[in-house]
Amino acid sequence: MSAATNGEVQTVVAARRLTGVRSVFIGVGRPSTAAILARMVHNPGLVLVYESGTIGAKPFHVPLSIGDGELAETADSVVSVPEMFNYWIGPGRIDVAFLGAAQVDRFANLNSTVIGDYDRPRTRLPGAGGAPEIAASCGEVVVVAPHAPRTFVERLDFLTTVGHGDGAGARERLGFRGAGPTAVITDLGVLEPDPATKELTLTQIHEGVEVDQVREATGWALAVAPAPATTPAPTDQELGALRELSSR
Amino acid sequence: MSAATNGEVQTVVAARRLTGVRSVFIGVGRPSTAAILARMVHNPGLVLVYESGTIGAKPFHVPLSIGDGELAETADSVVSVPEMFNYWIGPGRIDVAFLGAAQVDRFANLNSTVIGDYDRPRTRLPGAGGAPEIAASCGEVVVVAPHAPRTFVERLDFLTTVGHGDGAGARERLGFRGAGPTAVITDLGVLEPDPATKELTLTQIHEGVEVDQVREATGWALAVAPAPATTPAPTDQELGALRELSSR
Amino acid sequence: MAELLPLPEAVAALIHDGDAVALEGFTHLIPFAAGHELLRQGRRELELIRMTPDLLYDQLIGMGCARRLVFSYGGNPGVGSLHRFRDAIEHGWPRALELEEHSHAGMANRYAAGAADLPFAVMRGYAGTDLVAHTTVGTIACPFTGEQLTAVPALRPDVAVIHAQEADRDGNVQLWGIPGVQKEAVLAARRSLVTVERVVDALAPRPGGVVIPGWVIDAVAEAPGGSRPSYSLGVTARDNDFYRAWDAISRDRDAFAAWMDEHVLAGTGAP
Amino acid sequence: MAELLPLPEAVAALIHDGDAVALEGFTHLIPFAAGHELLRQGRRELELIRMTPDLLYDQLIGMGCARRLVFSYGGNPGVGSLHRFRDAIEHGWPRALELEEHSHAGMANRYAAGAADLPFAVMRGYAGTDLVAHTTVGTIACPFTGEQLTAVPALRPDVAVIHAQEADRDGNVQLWGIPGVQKEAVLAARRSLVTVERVVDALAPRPGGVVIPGWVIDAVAEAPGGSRPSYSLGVTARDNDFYRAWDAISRDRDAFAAWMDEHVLAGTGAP
Repeated sequence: MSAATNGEVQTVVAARRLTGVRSVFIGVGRPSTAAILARMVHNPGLVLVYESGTIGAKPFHVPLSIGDGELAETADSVVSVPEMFNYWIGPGRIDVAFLGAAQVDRFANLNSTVIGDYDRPRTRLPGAGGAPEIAASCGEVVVVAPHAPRTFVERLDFLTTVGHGDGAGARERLGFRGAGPTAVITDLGVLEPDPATKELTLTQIHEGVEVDQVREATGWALAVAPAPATTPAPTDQELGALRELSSR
Repeated sequence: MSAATNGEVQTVVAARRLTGVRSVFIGVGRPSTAAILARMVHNPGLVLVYESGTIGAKPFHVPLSIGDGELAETADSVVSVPEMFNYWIGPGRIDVAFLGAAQVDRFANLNSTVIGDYDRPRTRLPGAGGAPEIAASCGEVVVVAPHAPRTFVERLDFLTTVGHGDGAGARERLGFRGAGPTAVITDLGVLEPDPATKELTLTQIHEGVEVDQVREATGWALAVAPAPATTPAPTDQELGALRELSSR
Repeated sequence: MAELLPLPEAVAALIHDGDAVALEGFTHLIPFAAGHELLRQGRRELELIRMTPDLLYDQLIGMGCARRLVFSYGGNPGVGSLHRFRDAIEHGWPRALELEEHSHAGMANRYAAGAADLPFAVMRGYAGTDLVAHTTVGTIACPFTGEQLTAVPALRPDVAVIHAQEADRDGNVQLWGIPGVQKEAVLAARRSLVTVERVVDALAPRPGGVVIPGWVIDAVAEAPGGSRPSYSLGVTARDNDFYRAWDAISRDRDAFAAWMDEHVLAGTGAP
Repeated sequence: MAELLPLPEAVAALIHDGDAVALEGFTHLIPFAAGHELLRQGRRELELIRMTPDLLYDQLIGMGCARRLVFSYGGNPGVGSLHRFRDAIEHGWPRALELEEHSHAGMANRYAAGAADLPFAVMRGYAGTDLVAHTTVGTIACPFTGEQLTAVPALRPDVAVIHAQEADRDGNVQLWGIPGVQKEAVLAARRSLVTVERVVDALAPRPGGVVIPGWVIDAVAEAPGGSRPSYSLGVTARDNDFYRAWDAISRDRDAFAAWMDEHVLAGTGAP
């Protein structure tokens, strides 16, 4: 088997994070791939929840949209969007939520609204979707994003979704239920909030990646753990399953 | 065919009231019989709505409870109780509601909670059920009750459901959507609110009933229209259908 | 994750003396078997929550296990009074019963707020009635229009108990027919028990089917006929004759006690 | 009571210039045929409301019929940007577009409040985000606990348009699969139009079926394939290739205009 790409490693690390977890909230793209991979390899009983209202979906293919027919046809239960947000997400019934973003700051706050000024944006992004309430209420949040200076920024152009706000204590002051972001998984490594300050800290780097390379890809002076772990390489089983899934 | 009893006349008058109406909200007992009779004789397309969540039920038998299986099996749509009250009753989507009560006052306010003091009742009645919000929001309310001094009282022991409150303007002050009680149909006749004062006025008496008999059965000095109409006798079709329905 | 347990074990594990317990089911799917098991285990000092107390709560109240009742309609539908409920309120027999009384719309919204983990729900209701002075409601102004509306506090029972037609071996539950407030009750409660007519290998999707995933339920117990004399659409029929017969059985304290001894406490599980 | 009408007549009767129009459908059952008919009839100055603008609103915005957009997520799911939506916001092409932007939870609750005819809904959300300063939300205190919560104003569109699998001849509608906010949109709107894959003699109850009675709908129009390139579960499949192809078609103003001319304005009704 050819060596894993950094993107494949990112997906496998995200999937591993779902070991032992009961339920995961996912959007499309890499998070969806990771969650389906987790059901194949790490956690066959994992409950996949999409904001389209499908609870316990068991897709065979990676869906293009969060509302593909296969999700509804294989779900344990399909509920309306108001019910999804009011009865399932709001009360914190979902253990882990995977979120992406165009910009991430040092406290894992997210921007998916605009680049530039809100009223005259340089780039108009899709907007909030379900992210603000998902991030506030799910048990924990795992951010999955490509590691680049334009993504990992000193200052968000727009705060769409609160991660850890301005640091320790911010979520509690806002009355949020969930623990917030516990990891940011990139194609270079894994950042985790410092237990005391909640500032993102590089705790793990993927094989072949240098710490300096991660610093350069980050738009602020990145905190680095004394001895960042090296991501265990994807196993043949993981990589085989991922590639098989991607080929379906 | 033997002559109609006063109770049968009461049912037929209630059923006639549903001619040309789109939807009716009903509980069990005589109102349910009247609504099913209306579907048989006066208004085949009438939509029956029960608070159990059955919308467009088409019962063949008079149901004992508002949740009999036949109601669910024949309904166009079956919804949860929160949806019934929030999406269907509250917004005033139902044209007419039939309500009963243990006590009715001169402004068609209703008591179905207690006889005597609330904390030490002489008779504990079932309570509000859906009545307060049904009476506030449905297009209009038709009260169906047996005519007796203990039912038609000067003063309610407990105001469970607002009819016309303390008279003209009361419903508007409370912000209610529906027109409120437009008729009280008893086994002796029909009372309707005076257009100006909203005080119940005897406007119709059943065949063979004397005005004085209605006065005696009413616990307050009953207003009587200058020339109360006489209820047109049930037709053979109406009476035949009612008796056939009751025998099912 | 729902554990499949025998009913006595499930009741023993989940329902304790003094709990606020909601046994729900709106005419349909009333969990009689679970309520009877609770009686046989001698649970006391319960706060009983239910929109429509029905015969099941008449029995629990008559047996003296309730300290408090939260409800919106306490009648024998289509028949008349609940005599044990009346006797408790009118004469304090076999013990005094504290009441918290709402309208159906209020109770439904209270459950919905509980299921959403919000502290209250907004509705139009209660206005102008004597209920306002005798229950827990508030007023709230719309921040956009200024309109005054009614607020009702969320219901968060310690335990919700419902009955459904079927569960699979993972404890996923499916009910169909009149759904009432059962889903809301389970989601609003801290713990939950679902009794089912049957356990099947896989739930076949049904018209009108409401599926509650096993991972939000604590225990599932097989209890065939467990909703009788209420019914489970498609499995059992409502025993309207028994609802009528209950009027005479329950009217007299001794007749009631004898009936409960013979039919419930003796453990047959029949209504 | 729903009238069964040809789609052009239904659109002409129900949707007027300047209306606030919600064409809903959450990925599934998006009413493309109705939206295209609206374009062919040259409707202007619309306030377009929709949780997920998707390709349909990209087309309507790109054709310049929208004055204002109320939404919560404007992307091509799994593909990327909505280029016409971006061009309107970033460059005012073909005209400036006023925005009112919410979260999904906010929009869903706004529709639910509209369906309940309440002026607002209570939720937890928006707190701490920059959205608060750029949209219409309020705060509200729980009258029982004092907790601060978020209030969102009800949505009451002039017209809601949805697509469903089937209707009967009385205009009763049944949809199944992902139900989204379609029922809420119809109940919240002053007027409503439902396009359906087929009209049948009688609706057969389906697992997951959501039935909307004809008497709360104004018009039903038969439009087979009317949700393509979105889909109608069990009838048509989502055209994921077209969603991918749209990225190139829509990236360029002229290519977009040519495509719309050929495929929509020419009246074929194909996506």
